[in-house]
Amino acid sequence: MKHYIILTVILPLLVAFLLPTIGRFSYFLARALPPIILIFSIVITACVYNNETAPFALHIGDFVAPQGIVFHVDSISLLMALSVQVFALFLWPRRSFKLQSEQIVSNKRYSLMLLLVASANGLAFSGDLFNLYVFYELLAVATFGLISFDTNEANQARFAAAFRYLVISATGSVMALLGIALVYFLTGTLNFAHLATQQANLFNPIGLSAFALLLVGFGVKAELFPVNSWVPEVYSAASKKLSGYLAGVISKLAVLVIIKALLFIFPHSEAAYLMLGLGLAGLLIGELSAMRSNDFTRMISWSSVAQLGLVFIAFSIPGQAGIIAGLAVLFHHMFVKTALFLIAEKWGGRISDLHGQGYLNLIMSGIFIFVALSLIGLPPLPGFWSKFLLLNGLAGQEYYFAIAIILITTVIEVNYLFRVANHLFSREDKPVLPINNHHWFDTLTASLIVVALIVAVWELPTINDQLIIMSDQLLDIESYVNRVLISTENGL
Amino acid sequence: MIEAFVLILVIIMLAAALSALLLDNLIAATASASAVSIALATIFIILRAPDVAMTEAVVGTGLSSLILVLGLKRLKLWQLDTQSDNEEVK
Amino acid sequence: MIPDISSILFSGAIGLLVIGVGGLLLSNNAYRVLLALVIAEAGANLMLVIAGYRWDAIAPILTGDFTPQPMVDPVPQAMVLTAIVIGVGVQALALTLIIRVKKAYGTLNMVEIKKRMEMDFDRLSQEANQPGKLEDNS
Amino acid sequence: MYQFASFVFLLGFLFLISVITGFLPLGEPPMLVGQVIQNNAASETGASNFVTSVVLGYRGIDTLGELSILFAAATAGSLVLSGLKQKSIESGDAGFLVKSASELFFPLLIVVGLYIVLHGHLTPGGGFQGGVILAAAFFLPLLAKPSKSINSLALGLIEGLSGAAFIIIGLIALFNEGAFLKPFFENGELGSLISSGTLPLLYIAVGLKVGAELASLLNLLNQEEVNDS
Amino acid sequence: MNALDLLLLTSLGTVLFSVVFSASLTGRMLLTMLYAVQTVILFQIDAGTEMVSSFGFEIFNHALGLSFNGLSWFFALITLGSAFFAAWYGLNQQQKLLHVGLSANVFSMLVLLSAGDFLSLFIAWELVSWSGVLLMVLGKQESLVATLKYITYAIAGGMAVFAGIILIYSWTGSLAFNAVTENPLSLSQYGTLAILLIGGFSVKMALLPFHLWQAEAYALTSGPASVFLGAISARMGLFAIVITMMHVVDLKTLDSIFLIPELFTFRDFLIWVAALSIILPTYTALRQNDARLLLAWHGIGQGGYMMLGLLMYDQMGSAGGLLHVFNYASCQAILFMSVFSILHRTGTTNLNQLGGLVARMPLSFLAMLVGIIGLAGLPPMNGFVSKWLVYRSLLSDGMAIVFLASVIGTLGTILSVYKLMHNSFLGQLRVEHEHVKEAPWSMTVPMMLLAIIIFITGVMPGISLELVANAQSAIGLTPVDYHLGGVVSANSAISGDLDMIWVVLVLFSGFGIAAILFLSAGKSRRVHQLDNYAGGHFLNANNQYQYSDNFYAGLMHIIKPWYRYSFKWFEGAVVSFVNLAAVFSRSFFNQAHMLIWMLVVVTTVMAVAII
Repeated sequence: MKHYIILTVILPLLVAFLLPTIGRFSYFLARALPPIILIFSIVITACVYNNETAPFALHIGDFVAPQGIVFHVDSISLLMALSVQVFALFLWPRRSFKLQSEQIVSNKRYSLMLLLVASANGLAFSGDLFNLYVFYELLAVATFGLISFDTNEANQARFAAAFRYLVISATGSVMALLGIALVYFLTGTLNFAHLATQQANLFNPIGLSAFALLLVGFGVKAELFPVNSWVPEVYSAASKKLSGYLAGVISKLAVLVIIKALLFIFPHSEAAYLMLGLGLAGLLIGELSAMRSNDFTRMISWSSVAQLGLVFIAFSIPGQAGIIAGLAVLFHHMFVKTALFLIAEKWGGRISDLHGQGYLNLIMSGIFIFVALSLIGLPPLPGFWSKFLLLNGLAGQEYYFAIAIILITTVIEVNYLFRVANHLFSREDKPVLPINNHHWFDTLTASLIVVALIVAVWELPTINDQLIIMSDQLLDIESYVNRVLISTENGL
Repeated sequence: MIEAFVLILVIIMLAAALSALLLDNLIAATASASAVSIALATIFIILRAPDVAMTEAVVGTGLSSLILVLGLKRLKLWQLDTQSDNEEVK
Repeated sequence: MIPDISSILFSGAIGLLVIGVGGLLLSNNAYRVLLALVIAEAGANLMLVIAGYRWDAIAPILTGDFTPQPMVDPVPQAMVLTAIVIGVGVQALALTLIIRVKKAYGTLNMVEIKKRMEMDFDRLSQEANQPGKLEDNS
Repeated sequence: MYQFASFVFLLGFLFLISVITGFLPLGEPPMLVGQVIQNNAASETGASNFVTSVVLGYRGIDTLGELSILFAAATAGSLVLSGLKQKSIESGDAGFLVKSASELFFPLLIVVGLYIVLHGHLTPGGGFQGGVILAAAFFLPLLAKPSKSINSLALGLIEGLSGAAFIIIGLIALFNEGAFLKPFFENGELGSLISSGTLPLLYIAVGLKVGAELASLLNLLNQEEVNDS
Repeated sequence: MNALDLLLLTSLGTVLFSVVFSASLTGRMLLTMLYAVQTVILFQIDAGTEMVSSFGFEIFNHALGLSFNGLSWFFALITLGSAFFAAWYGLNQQQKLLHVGLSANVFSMLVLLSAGDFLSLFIAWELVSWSGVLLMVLGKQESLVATLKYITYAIAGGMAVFAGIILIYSWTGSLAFNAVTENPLSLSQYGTLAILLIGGFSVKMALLPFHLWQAEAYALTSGPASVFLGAISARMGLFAIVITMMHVVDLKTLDSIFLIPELFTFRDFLIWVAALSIILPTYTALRQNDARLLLAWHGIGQGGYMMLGLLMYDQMGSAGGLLHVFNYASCQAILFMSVFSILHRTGTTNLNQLGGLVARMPLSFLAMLVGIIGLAGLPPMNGFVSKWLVYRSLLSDGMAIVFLASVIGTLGTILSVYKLMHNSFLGQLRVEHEHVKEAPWSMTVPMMLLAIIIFITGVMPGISLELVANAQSAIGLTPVDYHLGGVVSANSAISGDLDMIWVVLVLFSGFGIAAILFLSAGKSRRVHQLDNYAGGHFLNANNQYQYSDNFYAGLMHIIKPWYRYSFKWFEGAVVSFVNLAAVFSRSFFNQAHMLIWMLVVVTTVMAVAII
């Protein structure tokens, strides 16, 4: 069974390759195939998640590690892959109508979307630094293509946004490649398990520089502070569902890559301080920018920058407390931000134009308020518990400064999120004209997210146990190394 | 001996790289960029990396330059007279 | 006098990197930004190949009587192979994007592009929540 | 101000990374992985070109990712340009020289490309390099006769099927041998053309895929916008 | 399943009931009855002992528990009573959100009152803050603006509390109420906790300088919501401050934290904050021309008395502070009811556009009369008792200046409530209000009931003092020595017993004499207001002979609003600072070249690493 987990990466790729050709013969098949494949992957992932209690390593091509590439499958990577696929299914781009010729175009879109899913799955599983780089690049390229698609021809900004994103992302890749080169110089290996055994070689200024290069490189997708100026541009220009997918799910995989780098390459306090500082800066700058925003999409983009800053702050706490808090914040944000972008699908413009819309569309505005409350951290919603864990971890390390900044920015967050609510339920004497309603499927998805958050409140003990298991698995580097390098003792 | 050869190559490469960024004419800049690739391919050979050298020669020098040239044509910048970067700023 | 070979090679890689990054930072022309990106990538690739270089070794190909000899590390070479092809793919995509930007805004100036893009965003933002817009652009 | 800051940090970057590389040992790589591969590659994969055995064997999934990136770039590129009304460049026929050169070189390039692809496991070169040459071979007639367009259906078919072939070879290994991309034919005699298991097959797929991909990319860029106004 | 469980379940059930049934009049009547039922259940709980609920949760290895003691009981009674009267008063209000919000507020407040540890205290605190929003957004657009301001302030306070609780947890390793008492901390840690917790809770309490949000948020919403919010909502802050003083930093510790060495302790600071909270908002209230805002500003001022009484922390002072919660709640509720019945009938609460309504709305007038006497702290209403206790405690502690300050505050109260009554009910009836009718019975009946309560607890304060004594013993103080008519002074150094029955008897005999004099004088003739003349001119409808415009203009000339502007300036400075920071951070995203930052980070890290 467990060998088939690789199908979650391979099958989307296969279908993506064939999709343009299939689409020439049967448009229906081309439309139906990707969701089927996604459901199939979900089934596989869920089966593996259910059946395999212990993490395991998958040696691709049966080449022993560290020569071959290893997929390391544990709860966290399975959960990440599962969320990648499930969210992709729910946020799947709808058919764009009108022209016959657009069928080909939308096939290409589906194909890019599948590539995105495949690369994200690869990022979740891969245990090799350069392999991660390759998947990361695939993710980037697929993203550029998806961003620059829009049926609204008036939206010319998308090309400029995609290009600027490409420049910053490609520069990040160069930096990451340089970091990989430095790591290879020092250790002669790129397998994480093998790197973990070589940490003594890496604990020097060069190792720290390499980590900084990797952080900056992979941080581009993770919306890390100084390399996140693309965020508002891209999320404004791209389709909102795609933005939700990028902000909600894809950025988390980049975070996961950085966490792997932190744990296996440079698990020292200097790296943690770096992440803490950048996370705090991102948090402050994101929330402050969001506060001044007049545009709904841009507001939630900046809020996403801030939340990712929070994730970095959480992971910078050493030890299990940090991992648990980070995972909690990460998964919470995954749900919340996706829902917010689904709301932005139709309400993405100027906030002041939304006046009175809440009375016309009670469901969506209710979802907005619920999700905003969870984002702010109203107890007992999940957002509160993630913040509680985070602050507890920070207090344990005596990072009082960080606590103060997090709490102050929460106040700012309340202010701007409820400014939107005020506009939604405005009682000004202006005529309220209906804006297009959200598509029923988007409403359903957003409602499901709300249901998931409510269920999460009931299932808090279970979630806590799962978080502890995941953090144990992430932190248990010794058995990670044993699993991956098990059959290589004679080879070395 | 080999040092002198590598030194000359590196100097050529860096000079080409600089001129790719500094030359006003974009065609010349593109040509300089492919000159970088050629020098780089030679260095790869010296570094005992024939596969990489071959790839760099074929991809970097050939394909990449071809793509850039086609792009230049498409951008209507395929003109030999000097064009400043900032000309279009109004 | 000629410096020793390692410093020459390193200065080549670092030089390419710094020139490339400098071009990325200082160029105002989108096309030149792309050239700078190519150069910076070349620098990183060279760095990676240098990481696998070994004195007095042969290329990682068995020839002749297949007797084992010291060889340079094949792994970085394989990775650079991959990286080069990735680079060219990204480059082609970037070029198509530049073409569209040029078509849309009539300029390649990065500052101008940013300015025009922000103007576009403002316009889109104003249009987005107007009633009666029936376009489905999901 | 901005330029000054850029210069300062560039110089700082230059200086610091020089210092860092000063610590690095050139020419004495740790060879932790590399040495093992040198010792085992010949017997494990049967390829005498160790780079090939790394590219297709040990790090085969990297190569798959790379192919996907090329595919994604071509797809995304055509998606980006799809909104434009465009047609092939019609600047009249090229000169006699180009035309006859293209006729002369077309078969030559095909042969060379295929040779490089097929000998990837033995000598330097392989799917990527050969693929680029194949792409050039298909693109060359376009330069000569701009009015002629590449058959995009055929290109798409080659592109899709060769990519699928790579994956299907891997999947056969998965279902038969229990590991994705595990080489499953006999390794054969070291150094001969028909050897090293499935690696040549994979390289053929890679070559065709890269060739088709790049040809369609070049084709894409070799268009010209139709101005409505 | 004990009575506390039943109470919480009933309260939760009321929330669900209100969600489903509050659209119909019958449903709203039943809803009102449900608050009465909850009160009845409350009486099943013994106020003298601690009752632990059988509900409990275990989350992230923290056991959350709920329990009830005398203090909770006291506040719960006021909460439920306010809710009962507010719901009755709002029987004819169609807005569903009002009834849902009311029940949600009651439920969350009950949870807050029964919090058994810091975590559940904070959870309930946030719930109370957010459910307050439901009641504040019921007015026009301006109420939304006020609510946004409220929630920003409230969350700022909540986050300070959050920080304090996190610090307690990280310093002591426990979130139970006895965490700090069992693991004594250093003085600086106590100081930090005091600033964070008391500061955070006092935002809800609207102590200076965190008071700017309250008046608009409480006043500009719908009537029953204002009644409830004004009566009890802010007092949750007081409850939480008492909890803090009981479990985290007691007054002795506060008295040993010196802000100015050897001169000025943290407790002195809080006392002065409380005293200023009495004076400044009261005089701001004096300036208001909207009856609702006038009352709401008073709410801020009256909070100061309660805080002052508690900070005395002696038998009398704390009794006064706590009793004032009860008394003030009843007075504020009846005043808001009266003002909103004016709004209901005339459509305005602008004091410059009202007057003479006593003839049209006599019951509302009576209610307001009772209310303002109580609010101003004059006998025979209940406000007198609590203020007397606080004054007495201040005097016996020798705090003459603070005493003087609070007397000045009372003076301001009397002036402004007189303005309120004069401008709305007395004087000239406006022509447009000629046909105004008395408020409907659903409004007048609760007003009358409250008036009776105010009077009875004023004459016989022993009834409410019993509850206060229970609360006092629950927080570890010696309960006040009370009897039906008043209190007995514990130490006889300053003699000062109070027996309201005697006071009232004296007062009413005075009234009796006045009545005899009045009746024995000549008969007067009732005339229409326009059937009159002044200065030799006949009056018509356009002539104003009542100076309701610019009431107290002369006084206003003396007390310039500098103090108010200084707080507004402070608030504005914070907002501008944040905005400035926001502009800076936006400029990060507005640059055309963005890659330099990548280089900056990499270079800096390398430099630091190598050095």
